[in-house]
Amino acid sequence: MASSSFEKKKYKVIGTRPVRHDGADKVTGRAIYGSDFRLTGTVHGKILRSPHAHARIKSIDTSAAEKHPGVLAVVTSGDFPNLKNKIANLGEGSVNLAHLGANVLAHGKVLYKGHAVAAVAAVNPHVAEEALKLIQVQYEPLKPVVWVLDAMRDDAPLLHDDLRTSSMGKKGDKPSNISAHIHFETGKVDEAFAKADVVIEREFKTASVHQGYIEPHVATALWNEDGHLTIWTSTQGAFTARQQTAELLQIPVSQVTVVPCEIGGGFGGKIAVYLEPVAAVLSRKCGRPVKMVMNRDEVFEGTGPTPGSFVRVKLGATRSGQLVAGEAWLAYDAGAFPGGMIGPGCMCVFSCYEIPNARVDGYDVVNNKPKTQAYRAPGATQAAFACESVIDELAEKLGIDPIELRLKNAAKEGTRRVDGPVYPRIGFIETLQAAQASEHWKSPLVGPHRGRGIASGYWFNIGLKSSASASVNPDGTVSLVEGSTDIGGTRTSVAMQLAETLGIRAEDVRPQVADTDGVGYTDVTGGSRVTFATGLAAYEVGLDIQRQMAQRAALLWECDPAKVACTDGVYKTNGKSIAFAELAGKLGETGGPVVGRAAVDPQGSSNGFGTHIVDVEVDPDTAKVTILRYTAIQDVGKAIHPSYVEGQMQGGAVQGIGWALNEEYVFDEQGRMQNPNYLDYRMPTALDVPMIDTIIVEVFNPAHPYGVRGVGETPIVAPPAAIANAIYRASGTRMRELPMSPPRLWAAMTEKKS
Amino acid sequence: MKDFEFQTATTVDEAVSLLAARGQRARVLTGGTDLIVQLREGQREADLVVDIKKIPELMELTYSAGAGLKLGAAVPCYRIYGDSQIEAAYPALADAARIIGGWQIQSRASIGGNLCNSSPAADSIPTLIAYDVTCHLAGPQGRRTVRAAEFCTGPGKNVLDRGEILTMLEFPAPKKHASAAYLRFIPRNEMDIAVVGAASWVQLNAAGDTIEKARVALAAVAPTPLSPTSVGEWLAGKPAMPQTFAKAGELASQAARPIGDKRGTVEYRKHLAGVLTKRTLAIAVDRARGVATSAH
Amino acid sequence: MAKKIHVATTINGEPVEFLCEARQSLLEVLRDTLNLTGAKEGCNNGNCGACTVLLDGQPVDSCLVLGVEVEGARITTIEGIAQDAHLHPIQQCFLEDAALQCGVCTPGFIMSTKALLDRNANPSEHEIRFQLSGNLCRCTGYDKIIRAVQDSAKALAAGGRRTTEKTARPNGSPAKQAQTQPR
Amino acid sequence: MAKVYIPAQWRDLTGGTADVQLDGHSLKQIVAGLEARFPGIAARVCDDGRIAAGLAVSIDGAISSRGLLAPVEPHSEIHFLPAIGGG
Repeated sequence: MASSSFEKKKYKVIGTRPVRHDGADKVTGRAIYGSDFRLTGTVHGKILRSPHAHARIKSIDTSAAEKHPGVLAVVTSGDFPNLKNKIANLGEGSVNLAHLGANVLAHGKVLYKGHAVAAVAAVNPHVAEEALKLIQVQYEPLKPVVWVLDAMRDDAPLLHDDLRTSSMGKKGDKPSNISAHIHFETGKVDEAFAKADVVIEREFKTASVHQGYIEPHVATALWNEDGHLTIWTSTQGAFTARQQTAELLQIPVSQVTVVPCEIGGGFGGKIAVYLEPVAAVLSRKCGRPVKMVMNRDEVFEGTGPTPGSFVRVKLGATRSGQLVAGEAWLAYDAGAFPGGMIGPGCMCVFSCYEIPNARVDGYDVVNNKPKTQAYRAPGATQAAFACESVIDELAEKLGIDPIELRLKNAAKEGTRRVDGPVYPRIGFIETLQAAQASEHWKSPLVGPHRGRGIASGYWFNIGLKSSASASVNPDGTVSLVEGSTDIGGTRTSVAMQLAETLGIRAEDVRPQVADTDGVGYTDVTGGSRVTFATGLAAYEVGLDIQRQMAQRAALLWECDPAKVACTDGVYKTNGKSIAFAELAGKLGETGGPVVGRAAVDPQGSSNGFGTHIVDVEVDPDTAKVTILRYTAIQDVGKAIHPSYVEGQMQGGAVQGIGWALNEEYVFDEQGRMQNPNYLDYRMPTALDVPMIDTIIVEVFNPAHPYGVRGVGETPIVAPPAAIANAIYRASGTRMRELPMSPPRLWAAMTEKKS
Repeated sequence: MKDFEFQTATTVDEAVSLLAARGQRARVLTGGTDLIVQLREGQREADLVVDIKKIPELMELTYSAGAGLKLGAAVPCYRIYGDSQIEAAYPALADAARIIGGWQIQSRASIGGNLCNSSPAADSIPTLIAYDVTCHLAGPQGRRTVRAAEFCTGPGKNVLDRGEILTMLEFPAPKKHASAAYLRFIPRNEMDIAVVGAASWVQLNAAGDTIEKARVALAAVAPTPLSPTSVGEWLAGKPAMPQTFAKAGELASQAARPIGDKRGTVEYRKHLAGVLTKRTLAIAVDRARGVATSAH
Repeated sequence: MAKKIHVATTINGEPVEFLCEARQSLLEVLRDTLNLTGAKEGCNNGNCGACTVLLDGQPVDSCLVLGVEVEGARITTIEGIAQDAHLHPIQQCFLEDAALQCGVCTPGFIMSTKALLDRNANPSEHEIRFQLSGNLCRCTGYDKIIRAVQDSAKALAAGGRRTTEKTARPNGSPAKQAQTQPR
Repeated sequence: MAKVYIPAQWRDLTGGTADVQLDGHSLKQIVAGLEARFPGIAARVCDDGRIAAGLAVSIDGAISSRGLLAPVEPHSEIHFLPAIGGG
């Protein structure tokens, strides 16, 4: 698809920094986010949540709530179809519908504190909350299990009686909390370790962390009198929201329209449905539009954190620093239902390196936490924290510069991954070289209690399905309709690719995100895929329009369309030429509207590598870590809109800083989260971070016409390891547990002293 | 949240009679930054909320070098650090006022409200104790005063009787060669609850080399803000130098009797009480010597 | 059902009257009663700043103000910032500096920025970070927001016009872009 | 012939064989070939006539979304992997 001429081409639009098309609406407060949307007659829904982390529901009595003045409907799981263990393919991953349904409203058992049990619709949210207090639920509390290794024990309380361990499709013979075991093995691992000059084996733990998007989950549903269901929601993927809702309600997808409103952040956490099906059933019951908005504590307790983990990594190397053997053992929280992030965790743990002999074992473990969800490079950060810490220790032990050690073993084109496949052209080495050449790395770090750390990270970056169409307006502009909800400026990065293809200005494309009836199927905004895959669709839309426009020019000139060439938006033949805009004005007389369309499904991943450098200072008295300087380096293939590429790198880095230093779910002995608010779940504020420098590396991706690789997820992978490595150099203490919060670091520093 | 009746009082007597009539079912609203959250989250319930911000006496902020500072109970924090005279005279008060929540919180929250909420971790209370502030109360039985150190009686509990409100905080006039500082430890740099807080007030001799008198007060190391008199007594007569501050820190650490919770372990909190006592003493001494020192 | 109270106030320079229950926050009133949905609810307990509005010129979390409290007050919301069909220089700088991704925290940040620059025309980076620490952003890592505030200060100093020079990178180095030729 | 890598956890069915060469123009044909050689293996790959949930198939380094209809070239390299999602 890609020709080498694109690689060297000078672009007119790509690489520039136009103002985003939705910008004015977003700085004036006019943009309509999920909670800003309101239909006449809207009533408000609220959810009753479990106070227990693990309990059997003996009975639910909603009669008093139903009689409360102002209440219009009450629902429990009994109002939903009884879903069997049916697997629904949601494009990016699949889901067991019985589990999804039981997560939306508990069936028989509650599996985490905050698990939804019943819902009420009332004239306003306050009345709905009053009614929740009137619902009588009798629970039989059961022993909860929270820590992943505890949940794996033979004597652990079982969350699901029917869950058996699947080993790549082979089922275990007894019920277990371990829902899956993954195993990769390549080469002769034990022999290689025996021959290695240096072997380092370490254990790592990470706490549950939340995606932390500022906009809580929200949905408004209207089950119309004609039986059609429309849902206005804040989602990363309107089509997957539609499919999940339809499957849970056992109605055809065509009976559901999902309208994606502007979305206030997602990071992987707004793919699964929570409120949509509940609002729908409430609406069906009361005949009114029902709007549901979560409170912040509901977001923390009822929606997906990303897995807490236990990881053991063992690496063997020669004296000269050649990695010869690797072994990793990973156990990740799945949360209340199976299907966590262990797969990518296992595939990413050694993804930066060429290790000829390696073994990876991974376990997906259910425990009494909210069902885990994707969070920016899901599963990779936990794994990289472990591997990149051991690499750093190895470099120190061997007396080799940490970048040199990485360069010596770096994955490159042709490297066979531990899970089997071989890398195509990738840019990991280039990020290491850029790090080495950076002003940050070259400048000395002075002062006591300070240290510099470095780490690398990898994420796949996926393709998947995207659709787009565009129509040419008579004034020479183009209206683009796409299906990717815009979380961080992708309307513009997609529109720019159409503009570049057509040879018009970015401002002359009007991009619009359509609902599920307005555009072809498009997978979620996730997996760092929108600028890559929806961008590819926009490119193909551009080619389609260009072909049609050439035909129109040929009609005007009465020549063969094949003789019409187009460069930079000017159509030419035999000395005659016409610009795109002028030609657009003649569509009416040359056959009517021109509409381009494309649907794409690029296969494979585009492989994003990043390397981060961080300087820290550790207060020797309080063990508080200050980030002094930070540089994020990443191969993005091609930066379509560099400002938003930098923004992704900066935002991901700061999320990683939060994960590294302070963010965590704190559970009490009953498995209840102690800190479900922004005060005690400590995401970084502006005062907690410095400016984040970025170095964009561009190694052309041959699988995309403009070389795009995607950018969003990779930047969160390296920070915890980079910061742990910096803390070690600043304080002499190696931290192997996240977050490296002051009490935890202080305890480790104190233990080391004594 | 449950609905409630709302009244705006314009005189102290009106507020007192409204509150006295309803007892525990009535709540005072000043900045609302604690109360509204507590009502919304069901930690407290109220049938009546009385806004006392429209009572002129409670919004009074007057300072003179001779008479000291009169801080009305409902004066929002931003007015304190926004007044350079007050900031210069009571730097530890400004230290605390500047870090109670973010700016949006400081636009509303008052030091009086922070005191009446009586959280063991409250940022302003150690400062009030260190400055030996007098709290003026008004109730159905008339007016009375209480020293800041005696105001809190337990987590969320204080000496206020039914119908009684705090009207004003009276700060003694600043003395020559004396100053104070407040520091708290939090994992982030802002928007956080103190893991431990410490305020130190020192009176130096004219030469500025000896501590004549000192008071240290700690937050989040006991059920109420703690004022270990042992530390202050030990400091009297000691040379104003780092070794002294470090030793005082050790004493503060010993006096602290914290619990372990989501914000910190017992050991860590005791340790921090020492670190912050040491650091606030150093800043207070610098300030008493006339060296401008920022606590942030 | 709860009794409603009449409140007269001024919003974005215009007199406004509304009815609300005592328990309703100013944020609820703005959004649900007055349809001013620019202020966002992020946490509803004063920890994120997405609902920041100016109350008599001071930035407040409107989720922690009762609707009944604003009798006689002057309120400015994000909807009242742009003048005469032109974006306010702060809005313009946020746009041009790509200081927003999802945009849900943006109205709050712009309001806090306005309050800051109204008081301090030339704040340091530390002052900006300190004064904006009551506003959480999860997308941007704050870098471009801080630069947008710095650029806003310059623009306001230049009489509201955007200055051509964008805020320099730290250490005076321009934004780096390493080009690597494909093999 | 395409080279098919057998995941370690399926080698109980292949007597330890880690890779095999098979003819086939589609994944469906490859799976049929696998089943003919190693009875029982198709049940690990497929569920209800589709690629099993939680499983992904990589053909020449790219995860395919085309399920059993995915085209296979004469020298393709095929891996069975855990499915991935993204944030």
